[in-house]
Amino acid sequence: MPQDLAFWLPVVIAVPLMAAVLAFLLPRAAFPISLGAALITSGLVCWAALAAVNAGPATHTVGGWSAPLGIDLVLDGLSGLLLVLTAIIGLAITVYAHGYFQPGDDLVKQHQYNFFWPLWMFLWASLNALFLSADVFNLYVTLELLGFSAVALTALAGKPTVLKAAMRYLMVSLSGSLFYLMGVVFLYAQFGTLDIRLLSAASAETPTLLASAALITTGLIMKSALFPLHFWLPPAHANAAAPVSALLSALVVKGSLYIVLRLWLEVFYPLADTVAPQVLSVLGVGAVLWGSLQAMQQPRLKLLIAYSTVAQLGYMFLLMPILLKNRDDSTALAATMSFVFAHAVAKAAAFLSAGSILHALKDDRLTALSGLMKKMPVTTAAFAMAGISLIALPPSAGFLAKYQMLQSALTNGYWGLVFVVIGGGLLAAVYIMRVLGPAFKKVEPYGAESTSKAVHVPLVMSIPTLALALLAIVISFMGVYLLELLAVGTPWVLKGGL
Amino acid sequence: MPDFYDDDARLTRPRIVALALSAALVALLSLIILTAPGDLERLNLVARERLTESGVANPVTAVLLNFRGYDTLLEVAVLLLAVIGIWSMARYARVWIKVPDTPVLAAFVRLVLPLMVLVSGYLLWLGADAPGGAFQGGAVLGGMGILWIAAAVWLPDFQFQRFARVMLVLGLIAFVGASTLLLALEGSFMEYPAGEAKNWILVIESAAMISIGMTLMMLFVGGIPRLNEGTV
Amino acid sequence: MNDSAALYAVAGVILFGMGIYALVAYPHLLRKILGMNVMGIGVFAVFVALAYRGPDQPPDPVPHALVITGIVVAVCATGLGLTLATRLKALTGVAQLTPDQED
Amino acid sequence: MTWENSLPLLIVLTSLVPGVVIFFLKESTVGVRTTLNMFGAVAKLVLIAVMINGLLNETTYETRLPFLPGIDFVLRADTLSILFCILSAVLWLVTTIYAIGYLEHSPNRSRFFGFFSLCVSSTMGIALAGNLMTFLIFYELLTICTYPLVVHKGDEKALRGGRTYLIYTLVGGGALLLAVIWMYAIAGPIEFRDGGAIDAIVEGARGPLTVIYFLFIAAFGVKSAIVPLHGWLPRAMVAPAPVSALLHAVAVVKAGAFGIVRVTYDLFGIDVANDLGVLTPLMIATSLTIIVGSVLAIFQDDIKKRLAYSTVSQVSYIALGVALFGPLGSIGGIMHLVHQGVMKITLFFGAGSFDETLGVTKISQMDGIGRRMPLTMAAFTVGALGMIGVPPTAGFITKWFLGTGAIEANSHWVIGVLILSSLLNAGYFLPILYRAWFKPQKGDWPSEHDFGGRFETFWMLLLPPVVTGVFSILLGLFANLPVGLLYWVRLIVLREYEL
Repeated sequence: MPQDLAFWLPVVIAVPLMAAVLAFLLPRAAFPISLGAALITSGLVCWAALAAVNAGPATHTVGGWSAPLGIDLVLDGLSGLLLVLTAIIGLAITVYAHGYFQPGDDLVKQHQYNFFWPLWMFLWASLNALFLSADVFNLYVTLELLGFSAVALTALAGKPTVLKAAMRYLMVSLSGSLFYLMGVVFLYAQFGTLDIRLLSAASAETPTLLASAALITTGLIMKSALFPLHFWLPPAHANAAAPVSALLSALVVKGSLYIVLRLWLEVFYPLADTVAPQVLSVLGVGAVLWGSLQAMQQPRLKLLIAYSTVAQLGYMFLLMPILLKNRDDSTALAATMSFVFAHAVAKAAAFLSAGSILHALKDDRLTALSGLMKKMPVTTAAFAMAGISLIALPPSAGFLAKYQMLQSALTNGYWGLVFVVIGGGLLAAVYIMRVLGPAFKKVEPYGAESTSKAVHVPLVMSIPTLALALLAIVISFMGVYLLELLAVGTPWVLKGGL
Repeated sequence: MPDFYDDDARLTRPRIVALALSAALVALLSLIILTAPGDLERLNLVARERLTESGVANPVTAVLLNFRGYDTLLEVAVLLLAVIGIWSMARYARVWIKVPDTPVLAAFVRLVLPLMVLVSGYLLWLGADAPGGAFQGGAVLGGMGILWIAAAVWLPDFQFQRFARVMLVLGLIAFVGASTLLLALEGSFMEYPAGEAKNWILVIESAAMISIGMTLMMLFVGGIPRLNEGTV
Repeated sequence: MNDSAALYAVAGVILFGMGIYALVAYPHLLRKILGMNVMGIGVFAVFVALAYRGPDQPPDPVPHALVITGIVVAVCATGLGLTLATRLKALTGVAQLTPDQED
Repeated sequence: MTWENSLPLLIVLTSLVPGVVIFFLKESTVGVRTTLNMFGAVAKLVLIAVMINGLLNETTYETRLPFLPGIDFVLRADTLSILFCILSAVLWLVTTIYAIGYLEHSPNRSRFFGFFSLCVSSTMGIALAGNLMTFLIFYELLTICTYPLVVHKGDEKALRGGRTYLIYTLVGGGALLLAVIWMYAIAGPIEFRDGGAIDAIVEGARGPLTVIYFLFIAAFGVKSAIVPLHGWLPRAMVAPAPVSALLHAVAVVKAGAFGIVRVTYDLFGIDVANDLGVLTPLMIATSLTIIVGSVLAIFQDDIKKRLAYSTVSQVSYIALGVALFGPLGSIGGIMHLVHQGVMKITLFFGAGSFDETLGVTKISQMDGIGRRMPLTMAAFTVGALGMIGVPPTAGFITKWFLGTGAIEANSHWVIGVLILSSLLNAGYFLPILYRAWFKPQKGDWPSEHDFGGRFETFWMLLLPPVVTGVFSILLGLFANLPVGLLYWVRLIVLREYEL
């Protein structure tokens, strides 16, 4: 068996893809198939990441046709980190969903259970394909795969609200993709190639590059729900089934975010001195403030978490000016990617706990959550740990990330961002405490209906939730390893991630 | 959907703003696209230079199935995903038909169907050398299915969906299976052995064509076909 | 850019803009979906225009192949969108994105 | 990892692991829980004893793990950290016994003791933190773990108190975060060092360093309740008595004070701090706090509230000692870190026992309580006299050193502050003692609880205050033992002043 890292890159895509096909073909075996694929993919991805740390980045030439004619798959630190993130969260959600969608005798639930697996495996495959692709048009196709599976998964819950949300999501996703594609067309018009590394080598500040950057960035921040284009996100993320919400918030929005980062680092860097990165940063500030303020007013837990996603997405754009100013210095990128990692883990844990709460109480209004600590201690603890990471209190993944962000902002003299990051943490504390404060309320023996009839949360749900929540804490002591992985060959042109 | 016609087209203030913004965008993009270099060779030359290595004579097919075959693999995945997505949303798709008043349509369809199968096969074969290929052939197949349903010659029922599932996944299985096999054989995903590309492409294309045809038909049905069982 | 190609490219950009307008301005989902189709066609038109190499040369095959891919994706998107719209219409009675009520 | 390298981590883990395990125990498994707690506490004390012995032989105990590039996670034992460790460990042991008695039959005990242990772990981490990052991690962890304890009763009032507590401490935490990051940005990856760590960069960064110092003081000022940042403390009194005891004597308030000591001596260095001119403002702020806290205490009828304001005032002695630039003042301040802990915990134990046994929560209800609960009241009296600074209690030693320190530092007005504060202390403590011992009982006790047995109250409620009361006297009587507290604190101060 070849030990060559590059050899295995397409397998990471093919395994979940084949699992999707088989899960569709054989609905009765869908879960074992998906679980098997999840285990194989996760194992392979983690091995690949370790191998990349030791042996450097890897390139797989699909079809034997190297760029510019063919399409290459490239594994470097940036893509490796996101692949690992997807693997961790993917595995947890695979297990959780088996419990959450457990159909019993209900035909509608059976239908949801059957279709969740192929759609989820498609989504995983498309994420892996997206992170590995080195071709701007191929990225478009992966974006569409990602968008379609995400929309279908959102709609799976079936209620009118969620269908509306899914429709809105579909339209944003599609028009975002078309903006992106138009940008790709402009790139091809100017540089005559679709390969990111060749584009990078040829890139120069021309009107076409500017137009392309504007189109692509607009399209992608629509998909990533950066303020003020976030309007579609809260209803979709809040109304979808909990495992789906977790996927959407933790992973799907990161797909388009990844492309923004990748393309700005590799292709649009001649525009670093224009106002564009500053604009993204300012929008990020807007997202942090607006999202947090909205989260403080939501009546339902899942809506609150969804608005928290809006806020947290803002942080991922805050450092854009610093990140592009000096591409050699990777501290801003490290901070941003640490944040992406931290947010994904914590947000997945938060949504999964919300799912467990909804599952047990049939109600996720905040008013129904008093005394939760007593009723569902494990789930509350998981949510609390996720919340600590979202607030970015140490020791947590969120703290690790925000610390790096602050350091980056401060050493580069962006004092405004320093206050936004610290203030944003305090705002997050306010909305997280809206949940955790009442959770400690004493439960009256014969009191409130909703909390007195909690049902048992099955272990298949509570274990993955708790595992992710614990991870959100433990990652704070794994920072060096994450950064070691990230340092592998990003950006490609400068650090030779060829 | 009669309410479709109820949309009034009056220019309200938000619409004027939207119109102005779209127009501005159009103007800007038009100006900029005109600055793009006209004489740039882009990938044109490279693609044509290496056409002989691709195993087919039609450059578009060479790009689609060989040079950038991976794009096409993902695209076949998109097709399957679309059907799965639609089926997941619409548990019961009552196939909507209005039985035509005259027998002429049905008779015509019966007549034309075998011809369409033939045409799709021809298009597939043609793809190697001239415009044509799996998508074109698949489109004809899909059209055939749609005609079939529209003329009420035959309607898909619940039993049909089992058959449909197999047909739907055929293309992707062939594509991924062949690519993975080639990975094991040649060391690179979807790398055809020298000189044998054409055969591999033909096999993959045939499977893909069937799946594309079935996909288009299922897109038309708009849900899991379940005759006389519940409503949409 | 070559003159006749430029004509198609600008036409494509105009279609793109028209699609955006329709998507934003009209509440009915069918119009929105059609708007997105028009947007897509605009993008494809620009792309195909790029492939034109003048009267003496055969066109660049790469954009052609990519546009085929793009069209297939657009068809799938339309299918998904229409199904969603139909479901919404069946459940709520209107094929529009009315504001949410708590349900 | 060698034994020396893992010891500091083990000290943290001896309470962290039992804490985590306790969360998963059923309410009814009292035996297992108590065993775990006791085992952890004793193991911790043994480990600390080993470390003291090693430190006297110049052994280095340091756990170092990579955290971020350039910044490690460092736990290191030095003379100052050991002082705080031993205080926390001993008082944890006593408080655990007290808490078991206090909370008998009340709900959510697993949760309570779990967080209780985590609190102590955080305090240990704060004590042993070898650099700012590690300090910050444990400092915030302490905030998180104390919240559930503050709101333990779970009623509206407790939740409100908890909310206030969180708002204050999280904002303070934000200030600390800013200070830490700014410091790292200016000074690079520095670690705590005897005598200060930033000598090299002082010139050229005086402005920012001054601002950073005040940020640190503001951040620590929240937890150590320096006026006007003390607002949370009285409101957090809704917590059960053992929690208040721990909060005031060991964990939260003391962590803030310890932070001031640590940052002034081992980060800035006392000479640099003096050079920057930041000590005088600190001296003024702490003096003000001492007076204001005492004045406010006089007006409280609620026993725990009066004790709370007394804490506001007393904890500032520590920072005052630091601010007095001179070895004697420093000795006074650092010693008070221990003295205040032992004396204040005695007072809170007493207050808790009065409440639990007789339902007495107000000073006006205390008439004649000395006859009903003589041992508890005796301990309470020792604590109160200590606070006033009556010899031979521990409090007298503190005030003696602070006073001589003030003379040494030529800040004679501080002596005035000390005298005034002692008078005020007497003003709010002596009436309590008078009522308790000399006034006859007024009618029935609000809600008397019969624990049976031979003692005036449940033995687990009685033993802890008696023990800490005895400690308060012993610390005063035997301050000058060969390896006693004074010896140790002198060792610290000699190193800090590089004498």
